[in-house]
Amino acid sequence: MAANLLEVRNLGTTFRFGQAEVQALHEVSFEARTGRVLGIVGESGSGKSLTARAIMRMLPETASVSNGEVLFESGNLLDLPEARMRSIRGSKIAMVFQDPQAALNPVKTVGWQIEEALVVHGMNKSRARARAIELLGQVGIPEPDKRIDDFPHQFSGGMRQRVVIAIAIANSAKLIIADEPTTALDVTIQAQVLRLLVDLKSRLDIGVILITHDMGVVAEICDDIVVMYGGRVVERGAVAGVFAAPQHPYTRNLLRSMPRIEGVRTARLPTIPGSTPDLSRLPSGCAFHPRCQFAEDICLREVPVLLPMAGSPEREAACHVARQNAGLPPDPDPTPSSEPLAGVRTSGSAPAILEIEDLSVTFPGGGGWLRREKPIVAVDGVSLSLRPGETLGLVGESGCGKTSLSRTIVGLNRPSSGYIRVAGEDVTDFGAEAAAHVRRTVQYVFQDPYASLNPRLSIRQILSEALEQRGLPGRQREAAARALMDMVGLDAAYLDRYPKAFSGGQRQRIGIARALAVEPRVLICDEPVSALDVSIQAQVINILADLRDRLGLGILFIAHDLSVVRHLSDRVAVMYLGRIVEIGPASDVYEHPLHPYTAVLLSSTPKPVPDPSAMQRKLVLGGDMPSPRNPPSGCRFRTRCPIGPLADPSRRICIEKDPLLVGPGEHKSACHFPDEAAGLAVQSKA
Amino acid sequence: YGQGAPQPGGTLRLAQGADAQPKNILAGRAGNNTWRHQVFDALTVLDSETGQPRPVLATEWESSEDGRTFVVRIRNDARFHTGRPLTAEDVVFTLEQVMVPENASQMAPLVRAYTSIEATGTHEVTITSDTPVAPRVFDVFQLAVILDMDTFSGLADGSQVVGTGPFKWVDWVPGASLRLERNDDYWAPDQVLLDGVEISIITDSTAMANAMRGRVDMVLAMTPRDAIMFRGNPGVELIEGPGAQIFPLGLNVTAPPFDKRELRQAIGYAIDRQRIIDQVFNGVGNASCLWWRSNEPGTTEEMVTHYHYDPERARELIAAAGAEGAQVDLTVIGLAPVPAIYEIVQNNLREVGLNPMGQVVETAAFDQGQTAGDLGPAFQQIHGLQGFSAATLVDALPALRDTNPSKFTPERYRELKDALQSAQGDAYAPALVELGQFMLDEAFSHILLHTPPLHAKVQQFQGFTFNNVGFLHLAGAHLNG
Amino acid sequence: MFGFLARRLPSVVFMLLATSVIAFLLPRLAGGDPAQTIAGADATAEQVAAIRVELGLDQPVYAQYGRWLGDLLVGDLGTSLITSRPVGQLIMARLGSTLELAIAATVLMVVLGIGLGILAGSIRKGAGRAGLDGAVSVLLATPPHVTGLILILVLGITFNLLPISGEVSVLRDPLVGISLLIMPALALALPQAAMIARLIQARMYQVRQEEFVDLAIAKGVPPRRIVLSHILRNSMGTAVVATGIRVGELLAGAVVIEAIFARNGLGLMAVDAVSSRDYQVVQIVVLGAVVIAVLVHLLSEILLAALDPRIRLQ
Amino acid sequence: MTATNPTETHAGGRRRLMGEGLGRYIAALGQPKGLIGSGLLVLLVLAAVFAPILFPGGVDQQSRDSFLLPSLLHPFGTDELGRDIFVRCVYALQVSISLVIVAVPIAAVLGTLMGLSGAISGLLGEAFQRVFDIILGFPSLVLGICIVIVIGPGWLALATTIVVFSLPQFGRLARGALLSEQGREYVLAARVLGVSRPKIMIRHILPNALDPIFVQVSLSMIGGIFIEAALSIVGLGIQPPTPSLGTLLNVGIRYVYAQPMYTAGPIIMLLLLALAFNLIADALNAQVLKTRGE
Ligand SMILES: Nc1ncnc2c1ncn2[C@@H]1O[C@H](COP(=O)(O)OP(=O)(O)OP(=O)(O)O)[C@@H](O)[C@H]1O
Ligand SMILES: Nc1ncnc2c1ncn2[C@@H]1O[C@H](COP(=O)(O)OP(=O)(O)OP(=O)(O)O)[C@@H](O)[C@H]1O
Ligand SMILES: [Mg+2]
Ligand SMILES: [Mg+2]
Repeated sequence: MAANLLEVRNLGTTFRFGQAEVQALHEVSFEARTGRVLGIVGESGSGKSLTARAIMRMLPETASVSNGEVLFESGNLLDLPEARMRSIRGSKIAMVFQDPQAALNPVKTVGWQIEEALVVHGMNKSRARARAIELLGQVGIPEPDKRIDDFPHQFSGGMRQRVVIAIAIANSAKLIIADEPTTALDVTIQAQVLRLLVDLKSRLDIGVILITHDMGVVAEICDDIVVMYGGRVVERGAVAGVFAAPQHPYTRNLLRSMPRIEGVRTARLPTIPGSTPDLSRLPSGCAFHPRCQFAEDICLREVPVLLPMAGSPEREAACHVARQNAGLPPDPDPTPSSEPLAGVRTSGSAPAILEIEDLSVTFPGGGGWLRREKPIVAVDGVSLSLRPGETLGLVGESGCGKTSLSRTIVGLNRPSSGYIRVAGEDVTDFGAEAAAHVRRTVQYVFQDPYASLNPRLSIRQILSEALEQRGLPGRQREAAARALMDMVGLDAAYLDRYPKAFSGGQRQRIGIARALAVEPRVLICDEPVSALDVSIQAQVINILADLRDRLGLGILFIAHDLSVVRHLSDRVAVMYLGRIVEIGPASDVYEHPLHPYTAVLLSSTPKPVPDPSAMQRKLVLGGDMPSPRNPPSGCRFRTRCPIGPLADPSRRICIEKDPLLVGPGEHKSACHFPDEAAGLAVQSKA
Repeated sequence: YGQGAPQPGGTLRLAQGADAQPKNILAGRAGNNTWRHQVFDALTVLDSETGQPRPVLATEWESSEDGRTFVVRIRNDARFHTGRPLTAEDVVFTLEQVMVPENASQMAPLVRAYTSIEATGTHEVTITSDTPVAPRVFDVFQLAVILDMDTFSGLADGSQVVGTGPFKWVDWVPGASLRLERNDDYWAPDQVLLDGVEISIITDSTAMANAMRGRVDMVLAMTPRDAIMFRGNPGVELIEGPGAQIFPLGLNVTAPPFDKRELRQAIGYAIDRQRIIDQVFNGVGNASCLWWRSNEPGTTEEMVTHYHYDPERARELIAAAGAEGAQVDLTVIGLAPVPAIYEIVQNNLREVGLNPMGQVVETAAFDQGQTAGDLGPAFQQIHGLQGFSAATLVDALPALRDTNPSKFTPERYRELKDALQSAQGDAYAPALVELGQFMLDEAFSHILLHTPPLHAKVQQFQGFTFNNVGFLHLAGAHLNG
Repeated sequence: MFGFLARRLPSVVFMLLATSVIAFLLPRLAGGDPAQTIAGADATAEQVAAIRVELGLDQPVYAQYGRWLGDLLVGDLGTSLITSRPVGQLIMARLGSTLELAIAATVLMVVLGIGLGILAGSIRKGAGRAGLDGAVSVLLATPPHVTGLILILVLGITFNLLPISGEVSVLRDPLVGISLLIMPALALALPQAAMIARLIQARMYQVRQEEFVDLAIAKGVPPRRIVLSHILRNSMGTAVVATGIRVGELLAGAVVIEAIFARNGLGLMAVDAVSSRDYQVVQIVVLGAVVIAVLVHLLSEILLAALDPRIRLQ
Repeated sequence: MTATNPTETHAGGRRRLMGEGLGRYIAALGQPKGLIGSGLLVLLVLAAVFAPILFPGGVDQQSRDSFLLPSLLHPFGTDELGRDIFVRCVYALQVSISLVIVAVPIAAVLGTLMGLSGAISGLLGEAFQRVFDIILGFPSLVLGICIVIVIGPGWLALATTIVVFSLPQFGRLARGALLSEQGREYVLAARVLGVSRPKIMIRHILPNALDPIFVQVSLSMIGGIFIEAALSIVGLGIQPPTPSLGTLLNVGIRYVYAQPMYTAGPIIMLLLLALAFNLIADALNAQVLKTRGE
């Protein structure tokens, strides 16, 4: 086992709000080792970033370290004078931030920014430039000598993150702390960046601390894991061990509540009740006790200490129950994987409730009077249909047109061509009558639970506005509102509260209740869970599934997370650059993808199953999605396709001919070489 | 100091508040007083001490027995700045221009009354009239400086300002400055001692006074308030010049409430003139209720102080007119210091039980109303021209002329004016007294006070004169007193 | 850069045209017939009519506008009906005074504004910060004329340090000229400088929150360099645009400041011209003020484009 | 609150919708800053309104005592006509306050409507934006001069100037709020539900647009007060002898040597007014930040 590169001991930090002090981190301890990736996981607000910043001594002004030490190269970083610390930052310990859009100075060239990292640590200008070019090449930027004088906005998100990584490795740092480096990126780009990190780690022999909330990412690239909850480390150990037998109920629940892209689909996702606590109002004792199915008296009173587990000294957990029982008791709930999904619920013959034919959505290009930009074709000739009680999943990378398509259906955008039929009625023109028809039939659940409820209105007002649209007389609305609350599993006593009193998951349920108020037959859910923490995500997914089954709703479920889509959908459509490239029954699409893009998406999606070789087998796409302003000719995917003209220049057909969406039976794909695409998927799984 | 012979040289720096108006050179305008007699020559000017005409371009003049024919002979060695010699034709031209309404000369009524103006020789002009020409003709001569007929059109925009005077008009930045240069060809070369004159136009009175601190040699027509700062300053001399301003309060006699004479008279008694002098003019000024200088022949102390502050009397008269609480709509010219005077007037009128409602009107609009003789029931004006003879003033002052805004036009008024204007010698004084008594009694235009202009100058600046209307003469002036 | 201009130009041209229409209409809206003004009170109807024809006032309004605009474009600013002098000449005569004031004030505004802004944006703690914030807030709320009067009361009257009114060209007598220029220029500059300072300060705080500043810290960049290369560099755009926007207000402030400090500049000329109904002059001054404001604004945007690669390359 | 009687609580909810909005502003004025600001403002307004009762001598009580130094009897001393400068300053408040109290709300309502008009017709909204651009192109005093030329100097011209000058400030704010609110998901949700445009406007957009507008009202009042002063100082505003803070300054500055209080007095009043409105704006702003940053 490699030596400890960095040791965090009993780290505690506090925030000062005026007079009040809030302890945000408590007794955080862990160590990072050379040549290994340490994953720090935990839900939003659990203190991951704060820990990273405390190590770097870059805490916000209102925060300070209250106790503990950070040992690095046989010294305590927290004791160093600022000037010494500055010489360590960027040269011995480097950091990579979450948002590649914001992490680069927009008015300086990327070269300048890499050089700066070198110059401030004593390198001269001309050598710095040569090194910067070398670094750009090292992180996989093509033609680094040309791109070095470009500005950040001329780079795509993934490339920017590569530049940030180049800065991090510029001075051969021994430790890189990456704070959610891929959260803002699409799965395809995420795979690129993660692979780069792993490559660099082994090539440069450095230690990496990777902060993430995605257990899949941890499983794929981390060697060790630290699980944080409420500002504390609740469990840590080697990834394989923790995943196989978590010793803290939180870890276990977290793992179970993740929808899986592979394996058996279950009817309901196991959930963690309640919501993540606010650090300023932590529950007494074990912070997790209100959500824990094993909670005992002691959990309410005493804070559990992180201690090695009997039998596996490399493992530590902070749980009274696990300690007392020498391991976590078996789950009282029935094992979810034992109950397979009840098959497809729809009779294939029921008439479609929603039909879209050859729909295109165009946004004007903008620009001044003298210079007009080309229009953006966000959706280009899409045809879909949805039957009652059926869930159609729609997946695709950011910007591919999912939202544009779904908003057009409810009349928030105007189609530029094509047809929309709702319950057999053509509503494309969205005249007064058609609009009323759509609104009675189709409702929408928005992505951002914080933005989709007016903070000025109480829940009662929000629901009764919707009920009023249904035409319900005032006196009946109260009862209806209570029924709706009940339907989404919320206490009717909350009706008089304002949105700010609710957590994200609860808000999302209110959003669903509002949509259901008009008793629609179709629900369009635009990434309804992507803003939520994993434990909450499961609650919302379950409610959607319940409602669908109870009310016979047709659901158009949009997401970029393939696992979530798979869990809920009967059929899946994959979208790329405004087009549907593959569509079919969920199991067919996931198991036998007929389009290389689908295969890549599937392969890129991290799976919460530790597998040291997974990273090597992944299909990783080169490049980024082209702009919808100037889509490529022929097949739109050809500029990134692993089997297209990039791999085999003789495939002119991909450049010249636009593939049609065709296929055997219901499963169709738009690829000139569907068989090869299928082979691709098999290859990546093997 | 100043005992040796004055040395030539140096540029005189003046500051004045109003801009030059070459277009209105024939009219009495404050902005022209400083330079009119430097660029132009008059035929004669009235001496400020004696009030008697002094020859300038005129060499001699004579009146016929009945005074109706007047012959003036002019110099033959005067040249315009263009080099052209002055002739009688130029004099005739100038007098004709006086009559042109656009030129706005206050002397226009006098000149229009002449039956003929003719050049009776290359250097002789003969004027005939139905009434005696002299002595009022000297008022005309003083204001009607002799213009160059060739370049007359250039006066309109100041592009060409040509006279026969001791200084040439060189450069004018409207609203900012005016520069004059010595005229080496002046007919009296020894009179031109200064190299040039620079006039700064400083509209802000305090700034003007400040300029006295080393930036200018003389400030003309400063406000008494600003003059205070020079009291007791040995380097600066304060002069009360001739050419006072008068402030008429006019009343429209044709419409209620001022169709009642008692009420009009009451106004005269209601106003505290001394307080106006003290508070608005810092004590500079005199409380005469006459429209002309108090040293005009025949003027008595009773006439000067006819209306004095007597609120009791005013109230009685108001009661007699049955006008208690009457509203007095006053139109006030928006030209300092008239609005300030109005504030005291308003206060005084309120004290005697009237209800004054004043409206301050911009100068341009007020002038229009004044020209049209339409300023409403009551109005506060500001007039200059003090120093001209009463006979001239009664037709020259807008407040008094036949088309006055008081609409005061009884036969007897014209008759008394005519009698004054044709009175010769000793007949003048009684005629003036009779007219004055009549005007005071009718109370259609109350003069509130006379204020002399206050000038400040540095000690070294000597040798200049003012004529009796208050225009500056720099012939003979020098900077080394 | 061309693209940027092409995008901005139409709105600038629109703005200028709209202003010219307003300026053109001003004398007409004010009532009063210019022909009557020229002809004088005693003129006959025929005289007035003849002048109308001469001035082109008998033509339809749009034709008059076209002619007026055409004349403007070739540099003929018209003739003052009151002084009978070409407006161009009148303006040239006063330009120097206002130019001195405007230049002094702009320099002060930029120096003080950016200086204060950087200071306020850099000092983040303690009494200095509170003091600066307070000072900026007070200056911000106090317009030039009030600032000017307070300066007069304090520097002129109480301490008798500076002359309170009048003017002398700096070129003629630098010492007196500058002593007379200090207070009016300060009065004009201070409120606008405070505005700029506040914007820069806010922008600097905002930039400080950006992740790239964190990245720079994580790179080990020393604080001074962070402020200069990262925070300031990204705040300059705001400074430039703020300055561009404020110049117009600054110039307009000259109207009152010139009156208060008795400077014979364009502002005072405009006020006098309004009083004497010399609308031909007002018209041009109004148009000029707006044209300058719009052009300076455009200039600042061009500068901004030069500073910000994202705009530059679009 | 326990919901026992459905209809009653529902009505209660609706009342709160209004009450909550106003209550927030009133609460803001209860904060220390707001309290001082509104207290000061009330004091000044009361003084102006009751000036005839407080100073029965009236605004024009003259005496022979010119330029008395400040004393207990005459806090700001006397002017050239022996009038009490303090009394005149208090009377002058009437003009300033009446101007902004009439003009700013008009501008606020008009401007807000113009700004929100984009919700009804995109073209109309654009057109008003262009109008605002033009107005904003005019520096405030230049605008004032133009309006004085057309209307003639006086209260009306000043009020018009303040309205025109403030219009774009409100219009821009309202439009900004409209544009940002229009894209908000809760507005989209209401649209998807079929809630009518006017209802969306009133229920969702307006309440959120109102916060910055209330703050701006205070700030525009300061602007208006200073515009009066500026135009009156150069003689294009209120015409003497009506005392306004500007006209007092117009005369006062001429006597600055003889009576500095003649200039300082009106300035003190101006600054007090500005301070009051500034504190109120600050307090409202804090309130806005508080509800925004939930
Ligand atoms: N500047 C700040 N001021 C006050 N509280 C803060 C600040 N930054 C973070 N916090 C609080 O500290 C806690 C931990 O924050 P931290 O950013 O470390 O969470 P995290 O685990 O990184 O979450 P996420 O996944 O959302 O990034 C949170 O409850 C947050 O509210
Ligand atoms: N109102 C709009 N005006 C102009 N372009 C738009 C507009 N809305 C979306 N677009 C563009 O249309 C394309 C598709 O956007 P859309 O929001 O539909 O993507 P998406 O698949 O929902 O992405 P995400 O996963 O990020 O939500 C993008 O390039 C986007 O920039
Ligand atoms: Mg974080
Ligand atoms: Mg989307």
